[in-house]
Parts: sequence; structure tokens; C-alpha cells
Amino acid sequence: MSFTMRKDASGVVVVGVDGQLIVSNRHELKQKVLDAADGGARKILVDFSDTGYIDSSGLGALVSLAKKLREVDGELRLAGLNEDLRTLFELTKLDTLFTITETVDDALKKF
Amino acid sequence: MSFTMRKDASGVVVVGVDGQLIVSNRHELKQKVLDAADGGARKILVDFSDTGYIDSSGLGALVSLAKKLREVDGELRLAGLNEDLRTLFELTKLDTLFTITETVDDALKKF
Amino acid sequence: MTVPLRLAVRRHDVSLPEPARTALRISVRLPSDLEVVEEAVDVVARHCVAEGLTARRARFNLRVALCEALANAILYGNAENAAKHVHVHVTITEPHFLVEVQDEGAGFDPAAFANVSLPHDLEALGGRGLFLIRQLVDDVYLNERGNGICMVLRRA
Amino acid sequence: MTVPLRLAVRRHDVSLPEPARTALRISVRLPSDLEVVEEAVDVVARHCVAEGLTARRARFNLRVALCEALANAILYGNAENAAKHVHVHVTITEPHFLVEVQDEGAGFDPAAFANVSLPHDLEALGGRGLFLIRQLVDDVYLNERGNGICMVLRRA
Ligand SMILES: Nc1ncnc2c1ncn2[C@@H]1O[C@H](COP(=O)(O)OP(=O)(O)O)[C@@H](O)[C@H]1O
Ligand SMILES: Nc1ncnc2c1ncn2[C@@H]1O[C@H](COP(=O)(O)OP(=O)(O)O)[C@@H](O)[C@H]1O
Repeated sequence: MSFTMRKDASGVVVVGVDGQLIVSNRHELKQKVLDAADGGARKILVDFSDTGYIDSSGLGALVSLAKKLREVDGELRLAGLNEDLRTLFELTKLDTLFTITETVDDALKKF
Repeated sequence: MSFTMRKDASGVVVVGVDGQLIVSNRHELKQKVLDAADGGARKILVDFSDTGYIDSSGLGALVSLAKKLREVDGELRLAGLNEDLRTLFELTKLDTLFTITETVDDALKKF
Repeated sequence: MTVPLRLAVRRHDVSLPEPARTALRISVRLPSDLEVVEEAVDVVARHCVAEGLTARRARFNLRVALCEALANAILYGNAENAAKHVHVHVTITEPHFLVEVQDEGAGFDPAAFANVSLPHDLEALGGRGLFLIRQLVDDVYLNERGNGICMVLRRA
Repeated sequence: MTVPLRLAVRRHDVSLPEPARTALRISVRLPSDLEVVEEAVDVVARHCVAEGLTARRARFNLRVALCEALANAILYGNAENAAKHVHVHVTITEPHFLVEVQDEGAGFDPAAFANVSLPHDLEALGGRGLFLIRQLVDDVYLNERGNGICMVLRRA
């Protein structure tokens, strides 16, 4: 389980979640994204195409990151959620908080 | 798990053990073979090609059947044992008690 | 959304129905360390699938709910105290998978458990764990002392 | 023949090594009915494979040994008494699979257990069960009362 990070040609930083985003690794994700923000990144896209499951701590970490990025006029967006993960955002109403795009390609075009 | 029974052109009755030959179904096998003997069958070949495992009760049932057939000048032979099942007969030295042939075809030719 | 939403909160020990013939029980004892959560969730999910829980419910409903329960047990129940353990018992019966998570802590605030809802502030950082458990499994029970939660997943 | 042939017979309860981190335990309770042996063997083998026991050892060594132990527990231990059960506990640790079969009977004749060998008469109908268990698993222990047998399979 790990996080990948790459800068797209469009300038968006894409963070891939390989495996689970849960209580035991959410700090690692937060640190990576905050480091990127410190380095100047303002548009961050989290790619969940290879993600198994997310728990409430993981959701909390995403909410926290979204806030922090907003404070520096940046934005965190989400893409690649499968049906289960989408359900998770719907259940917690967090689908209203984030811009969620089906595919990463699509998200990059619109960001 | 069940036992199949067919009479080969050579006159040998072939009994197939589908699944396990164990404490819970050994009586069924014994009954089938004894019924065949009562009906006149003297050459019985037990085919283990589709057998998962045999326990000591199953071995006991085979020993018992071999004895009973010998009493009426018949014979019980074995074929189709995989490596594990062969090991079982070797461990219990029962490989010396039975005529064991690798394939059913071969066994039928020689019976 | 096909997730069933029934909840039963009862302040007494769960008395499991006596299975007619065989009952299968799987137990895992875990140290109070968040690092083991993922592996424990995997182990339990794998064995439940082996016993016929649908892949979808094992992958999502069971995994998320169990992950929440384990995190709570380790963080709040055992306060990450290395001397304490978390005990997971899965009892598999004909109709149900019962997944119990018990910690060695002082127990739950029953109020927190009985009135679980989404945090009023949509942007709250926490407070969604028990709510998710309630949403994802068919029934939830709390044990007498309040340090054990039993999550019920129906087989179908 | 690659089956290891070590045997340890001890007239005391097995004290399982404390696992360093997580320990997985699988329990099955069976009625005293020979009809359930096959299914119980299947269930246990399946879960052991899920935990990394090699397919070969699960298919042959574990299955045959467990089948023998269950048959003995049902026939001799519980005398097929419907009011009694057989309890199977599998404890999975890093190096071992410990498979315990316990009945509710009076217990074993220790002599029968300590001096197990093939019957002198090659054509004997019975008497090969305990011998096979000894041959197929890496270690065998009897519990204090003599109504429980613990079979140890090393992981590799
Ligand atoms: N095992 C437990 N033992 C004691 N208290 C618990 C336990 N699990 C949960 N709680 C309490 O319930 C509260 C709500 O938990 P939860 O819904 O998972 O949200 P969060 O973990 O984000 O606070 C926790 O903050 C804690 O006070
Ligand atoms: N669970 C048990 N409880 C009491 N006695 C047992 C038990 N298992 C085995 N025995 C005794 O050990 C003997 C040898 O068993 P075994 O080697 O399996 O051969 P068999 O079952 O063919 O007699 C049995 O006949 C029985 O007297």
C-alpha cells in the first residue's frame, strides 16, 4: 500500500492511492500532499482508481486536506472512485463537498 | 460423493470412488461390492482416479472386501491411485496386500 | 444503493442463536497497533469469503465496518496501550456472519452509540466511524460493558 | 516420501507459544455424527489453505489426519451420543498450524496412544488411525484428560 505522486503536463499534481486509505496510512497521504502544497502545488487530484477501501479516517484526511488547500487558494479534487467508494461519499454526504470526476483524464481536462 | 459401478467387456466390475472413501461412506462401498459378488461378480477393480482421500476406515473396508472376495475365489484389485493415495498404502504396508495397477485400462488388460 | 440500513442497539450481551449442526468461529487477537488493522481486515474478509460472504459485501461493507471498529478499539478502547489486545470473533451461521470486536478498555459511552448520526458540520474531521458501521452492516449490537461491538451481516 | 515422521507424546496440556503479534484461531463445533466429518474436514482445510498451508499438505496430510481424529472423537470419545459435541480448534501461528480435536468422552487409553504402531496382522480391519495421524503430521500431543489430540503441521 503506497501513494504515488506525479505532476501532470497541465500542472495538476496527481496523487494515486494504491491499496487502502485508512487510519494507519492517512498521515502519510496528508504529509505528501502538504509537502506538495508547500512546494507550490495548488491543484491536487487524488486518483482512487487503484484503491480498495477508504475508512472514516481516510475521509477525514481528505476533508482536512481540502480545507488546508483552500486556505492557500488551492483545491483538492477526486477521481477514479468505483461504485463502492462513491457510495461511501454519498453516505457521508461528502460527495457535496468535493468535485468528483469519473476518470482522471476527464478531471485533468477540467481542473 | 458417490460410487459408480460398471461391468467391463472383459467381465471385470469396475467401481469408481468419486470423492472420499472414509468412515462415513465405507459401508456404502462395501454393500455395493458385496451385492455385485452376490450377483456373481468375481473380479472387482476399484478405480481411484477421482478420489480425494481415503482414511483408515476406508482402508479397512478394502481389506475386508478383499478377504470376502477371496473366500469365494474372487479378487479385488486397485487402480488409479495418485501419489498421495499410493503413499497411504505404502505407509500402512497395504501395497503388499493388493494388486495395484497404475491405470484402469492396464488393470483391465491384466485382470 | 443496496446497502440495508437496519440497526438494533441493545445494551446487553448478544446471545447467538444455537446453530443446529455445525458452527464455525474464527478468532483473531491483535495488538493495539494501528499497523495491524489492514492485515486483520484482510484475514477476516478472506475467511468470510471462504464461508460464502459475497465478494462485494466482503470487499466493501465488511472491510470498511471492521476497519472502523478496529480503529476505535485500538484508539479509544485500548488507547494504543501495548499491553492490551483487541479480540475479533467471527461466528458464521447459516444465515449470518457475526463479527465481534472487543477491546480491553473502559467501554463505550452508550449515548455516543445510541444517537449516532453524521456530524452536523459536514467538514468535521471525525465522527463518521460509527455512522458508517451502522450504514454498512445489517445490525449492530453493543455488549454489556460497552467495550465490544457485534456487527451482523446477513449472508445474502 | 516427504512426510516428516517426528512424534511427541506428552501427557499434559499443550501450551501454545504466545504469538508475537496476531494469532488466528478457527473453531468448529460438530455434532457427534459421522455424516459431518467430510464437511468439517473441508472447512478446516479450506481455511488452512487461506492461511498459507500448502495445497498438498492440506489435501492429503491434514485431511487424512483430521478425518481420523474426528472419526475417533465421534465413535470412541462421544460414542455417537447426539448430546455430545466434537470441538475443533485450529490455531495458526507464524511457523505452525495447530489442529486440536476434542471430544466429550472419558478420554483415551494412554497406552493405546503411546505405543501406536501398525497392527501385527496386515489384514486387520482397524487399528491404523492413530498410526496414520502420527505419520502424516509433524507432532502429536494428547491433552491432560486424554480426550483431546493436538496435531501440529509445520508451515513449510
Ligand atoms: N471502542 C470504543 N471504546 C470507547 N469509546 C469509543 C469506542 N469506539 C468509539 N468510541 C467513542 O465514540 C466516538 C465516535 O466514534 P466514531 O464515530 O468512530 O468517530 P471518530 O472515531 O471519528 O471520533 C469516539 O470519538 C469515542 O469517543
Ligand atoms: N477420542 C478417543 N477417545 C477414546 N479412545 C480413543 C479415541 N481415539 C482412539 N481411541 C482408542 O484408540 C484405539 C485405536 O484407534 P485407531 O488407531 O484410530 O484405530 P481404530 O479406530 O481402527 O480402532 C481405538 O480403538 C480406541 O480404543
